[in-house]
Amino acid sequence: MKIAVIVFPGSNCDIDIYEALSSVCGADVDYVSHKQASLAGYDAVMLPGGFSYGDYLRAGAIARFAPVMKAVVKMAHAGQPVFGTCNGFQILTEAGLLPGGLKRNDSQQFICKTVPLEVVNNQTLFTSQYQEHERIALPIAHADGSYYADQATLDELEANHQVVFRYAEENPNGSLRNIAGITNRQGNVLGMMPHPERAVEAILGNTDGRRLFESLLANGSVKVEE
Amino acid sequence: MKQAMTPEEIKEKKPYLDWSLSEDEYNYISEKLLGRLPNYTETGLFSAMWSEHCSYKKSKPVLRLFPNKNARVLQGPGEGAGVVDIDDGQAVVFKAESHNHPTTVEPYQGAATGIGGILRDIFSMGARPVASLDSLHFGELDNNTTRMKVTGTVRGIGDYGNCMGIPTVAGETTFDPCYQGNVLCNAMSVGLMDQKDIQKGKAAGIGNAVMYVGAKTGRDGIHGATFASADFSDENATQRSAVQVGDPFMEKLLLEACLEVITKHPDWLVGIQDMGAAGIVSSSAEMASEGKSGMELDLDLVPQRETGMSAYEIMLSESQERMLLCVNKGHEEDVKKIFDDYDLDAVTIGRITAGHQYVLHHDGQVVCDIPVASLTDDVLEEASEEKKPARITKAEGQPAWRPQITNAEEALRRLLQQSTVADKQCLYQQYDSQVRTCTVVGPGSDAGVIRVRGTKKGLAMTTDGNGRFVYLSPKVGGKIALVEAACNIVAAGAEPLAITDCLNYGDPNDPEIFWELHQSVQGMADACRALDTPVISGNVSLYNENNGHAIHPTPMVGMVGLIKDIDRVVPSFAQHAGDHVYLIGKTADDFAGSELQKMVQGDISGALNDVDLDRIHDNLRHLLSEMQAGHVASAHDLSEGGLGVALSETLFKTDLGMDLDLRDLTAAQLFSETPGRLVVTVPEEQVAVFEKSLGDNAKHIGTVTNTHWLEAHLADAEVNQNVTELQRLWEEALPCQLKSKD
Amino acid sequence: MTKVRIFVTYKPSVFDPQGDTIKKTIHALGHDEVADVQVGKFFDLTIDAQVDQVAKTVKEVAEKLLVNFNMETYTYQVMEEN
Amino acid sequence: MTKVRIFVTYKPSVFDPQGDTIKKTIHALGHDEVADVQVGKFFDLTIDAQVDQVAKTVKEVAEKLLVNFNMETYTYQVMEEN
Ligand SMILES: Nc1ncnc2c1ncn2[C@@H]1O[C@H](COP(=O)(O)OP(=O)(O)O)[C@@H](O)[C@H]1O
Ligand SMILES: [Mg+2]
Repeated sequence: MKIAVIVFPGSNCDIDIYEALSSVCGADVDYVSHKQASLAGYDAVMLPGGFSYGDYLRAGAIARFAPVMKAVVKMAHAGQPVFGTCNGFQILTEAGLLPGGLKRNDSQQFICKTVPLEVVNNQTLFTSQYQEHERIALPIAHADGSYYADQATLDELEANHQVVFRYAEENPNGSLRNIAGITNRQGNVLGMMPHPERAVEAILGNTDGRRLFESLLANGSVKVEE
Repeated sequence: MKQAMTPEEIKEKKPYLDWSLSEDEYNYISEKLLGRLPNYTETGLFSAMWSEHCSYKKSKPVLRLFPNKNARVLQGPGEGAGVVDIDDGQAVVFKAESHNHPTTVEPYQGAATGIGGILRDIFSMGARPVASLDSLHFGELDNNTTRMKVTGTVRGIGDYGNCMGIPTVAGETTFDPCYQGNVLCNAMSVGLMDQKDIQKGKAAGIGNAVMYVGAKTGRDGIHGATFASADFSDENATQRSAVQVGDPFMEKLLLEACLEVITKHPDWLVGIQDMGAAGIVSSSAEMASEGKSGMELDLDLVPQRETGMSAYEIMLSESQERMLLCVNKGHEEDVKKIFDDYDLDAVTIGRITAGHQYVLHHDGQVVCDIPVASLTDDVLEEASEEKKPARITKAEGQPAWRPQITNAEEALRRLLQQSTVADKQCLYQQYDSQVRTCTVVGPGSDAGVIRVRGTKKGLAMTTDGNGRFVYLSPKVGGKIALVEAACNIVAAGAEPLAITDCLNYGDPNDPEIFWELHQSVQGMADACRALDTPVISGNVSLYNENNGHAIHPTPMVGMVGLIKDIDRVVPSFAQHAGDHVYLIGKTADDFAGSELQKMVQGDISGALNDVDLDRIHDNLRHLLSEMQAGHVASAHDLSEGGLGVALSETLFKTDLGMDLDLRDLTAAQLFSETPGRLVVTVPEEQVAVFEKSLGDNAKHIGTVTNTHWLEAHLADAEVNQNVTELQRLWEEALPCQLKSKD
Repeated sequence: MTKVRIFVTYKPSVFDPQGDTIKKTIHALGHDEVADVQVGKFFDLTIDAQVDQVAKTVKEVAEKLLVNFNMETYTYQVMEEN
Repeated sequence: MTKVRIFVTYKPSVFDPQGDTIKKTIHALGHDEVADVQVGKFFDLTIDAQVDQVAKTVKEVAEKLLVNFNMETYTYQVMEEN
């Protein structure tokens, strides 16, 4: 399985996700520039965290126009795995690949800490190695992570099991229905605010994120049935 | 700016006095250096370059006291940042910088651009910044002005550093009335590099290009450099509008582009320097001086954001996110291509010339033609008057203050809620401390620790400074600053390597303040020698005053240590019930300047006892080797609030407790702040070898329990406190004090 | 050249914590007469076109870029023309 | 009740990196006719007072809270009254 990590101007967790996949999980990974128009040859694509275009205007709003995004959309529609964390999640919603959007945190502050999460859906490409309802803890680091969608969309997300991670115990940013991560309807596009790539090595004090990447690698580009 | 005056008008009307150039200096420049009257632009350039901020004309004699070499130092003071060998062909690069005046005026942008500036210093050396630290000192949290300054400053540091993707892994935050009108915001950054990539701020080679890269020039911070050297007063308030705005997104691109040129195309580059204070003039003149070259620049080529800028404004603008490169002739287009790729300006604005003249063209005219050295090397050093303050002589003759503690438990509970002691999580959680996934220990311990990817090594880092101690006894206070930093580094299991510093003082023209500067630097220098931690970089910030009230003299020490085996990092929290608790270092009656004194008396007074540097160094060495051998489970150094606070902190965030026999200490001594002490916990199996190595420098004081109670038996009191409750007081204090009350 | 001002706000159904915080702070300052606060952004665009042609530019720029229709909405106003 | 809109913008000489980046993006989208972009914030205050009394409230709230005079400046406009 060959994986692309997209580098936008202002991405800064690109190295983190690259290393998590490559040195920790032994995957075949490349950095791919935002200017590249094609993702031919890649089986999966990662949109990293950071501040693409400085988060000027809105987080993710400008990155969605990068040349590479057409190829990302194409892969998403083809059912190949597309993953975005933090700024990557914001870009996926701005690009319309995931419903809803991310607002400024209720506290109006950037917040960096490790929070408890519930794995709500372990039937996805990205979560098959977790238990259903398993409690894990992952770091968050964002100022714009408050998930918003209208009631109908929220109901639909729940009905289709598209809510994959929920904040457990405390809601750090004001997300509706404690949503921390969702997939698209087909289940091949996952966006989440927490950073699994920061939790893959014991030396950094947390390995709860590792199974996300291992799930992806184990499932390859197997399509999850709708 | 006013309409340019003729040289004769300048001589007559002396506008340079407002720009902080003295009449003697002006005369020396006209008569000795130029042999003619300087024109308007030249006068402006001299004013900026001869300011304390750029020239260190007052502080230089004092800075010479610092040792700055040892076997590991590859680059000492003088470049963008210092460089230290960490083996395997790698090096660590670090420096600290103050942004006190800009932060006082406009906390958010001041702090943000402070981070931006220090990061440029690191990558201009060819290193990738891997961690930042911040040392903040505010007025008391009893008024909304301080609250807004804290909020703005922390947000500024966070927004810039987070966007850049550089983790902020440690720092310090203190509160004292002396900083009410003049906040201190010192930022430190640490970078990693291969030794082969080390760059210099140097311009040489006749015909080589001087290239300007990065953001466009506007009228930001004009006179910032000279402004930083002039005392604040509230009447000045309206003049302070040339706020420099940070653009971290631009800086992220600049960082990547510069590192690409440096690491991939070393043959293109002669030198590189960031544009900091006094913008283009200081970077270009310093580079030319370093290369012993002449330089000619055409200011019309400088990318500009505003129209109608004068030569003076272009040269002195402090617009952020700009760098100056000296590029081998023929490679200008190559360099430009790389910067184009990042959507950044890269423009050749001049050339290296034969001879030693610094020549500027603007609007078809030569606006400056002076020897390079006259701006950089010929600055008149100033001998300053010194006088020992009467308050110190008086304090030395008086008996020391002895606290009467009738309720030790209450004293401990109150101390944990003092803003300087209380938990800082509500501040540092606004910083991304984990990006780059190398942070092994983030904020909330003694030192921040990052791993060096691809090796077994780690780096520990800390910033420490305590203005109260330095104010009471400058020389001893200077020593304590080093001792505290070293204890924090060793507590993580790291070997102290070297330091950077920010020297924050009041107006040096006041002989008492200069005496404080001199004495405290002497104390720091003595401690640097004793601990073998040379000074490899630093920064001086003088004139920290508001309406004539100086801050406490506050030298900040930024120390970096090396961890040979990252798996042997020692946490600052107790690990297992049954481990033995030791106190390293002897406790004396050290209450002058303590948190306890401030809390009880409302103010500080007295004289400090001297510290035995060799003894402390010896203790730290032995402790470190025990830690490296894996014999120590946790270590935490003692600072504000002494042993009582340190013991509590060792138990916070665990579910453990301690049962301690402290019968040779009084209740008051539980809060004494004798420097150079640590609390360590040692597993039962290691006790014998640990005790043998530390001898009577480590005193067994009890054991770790699994009750989550802190129980201590003192000579004249009992402490029996639920740790959950103590932790709650400690955690809730700062968020509560930060809430607006009026 | 035509100057237009595009106003972007959250849709009424979207909770805006910032407006809320500001209202509370205003009350703390003693201005209880302020009954409600809404916060928005605006973009002043200088467009090299006649006023009758700017509508298309505004619509495209706003709807593609400036506004996130999941939670935001916009209005605009021509400010000056010459 | 009077409704006022307070506009806060950077002072003219202050560098606005956001406006710059947005302009570049608009050009990349093909709208070269957009010659300049300036970004600002606005606050809609509903004030329980007659229109002739709101000036004082606006001045105090803006100057104490909403505007950072180091870099920003403001204007306001009465939107409606009833
Ligand atoms: N402004 C800040 N930025 C980052 N970390 C901070 C800041 N202020 C305090 N901290 C962290 O809080 C903890 C306590 O700080 P401090 O009391 O100064 O430690 P010490 O007394 O051991 O030097 C440390 O881990 C420090 O890194
Ligand atoms: Mg400490």
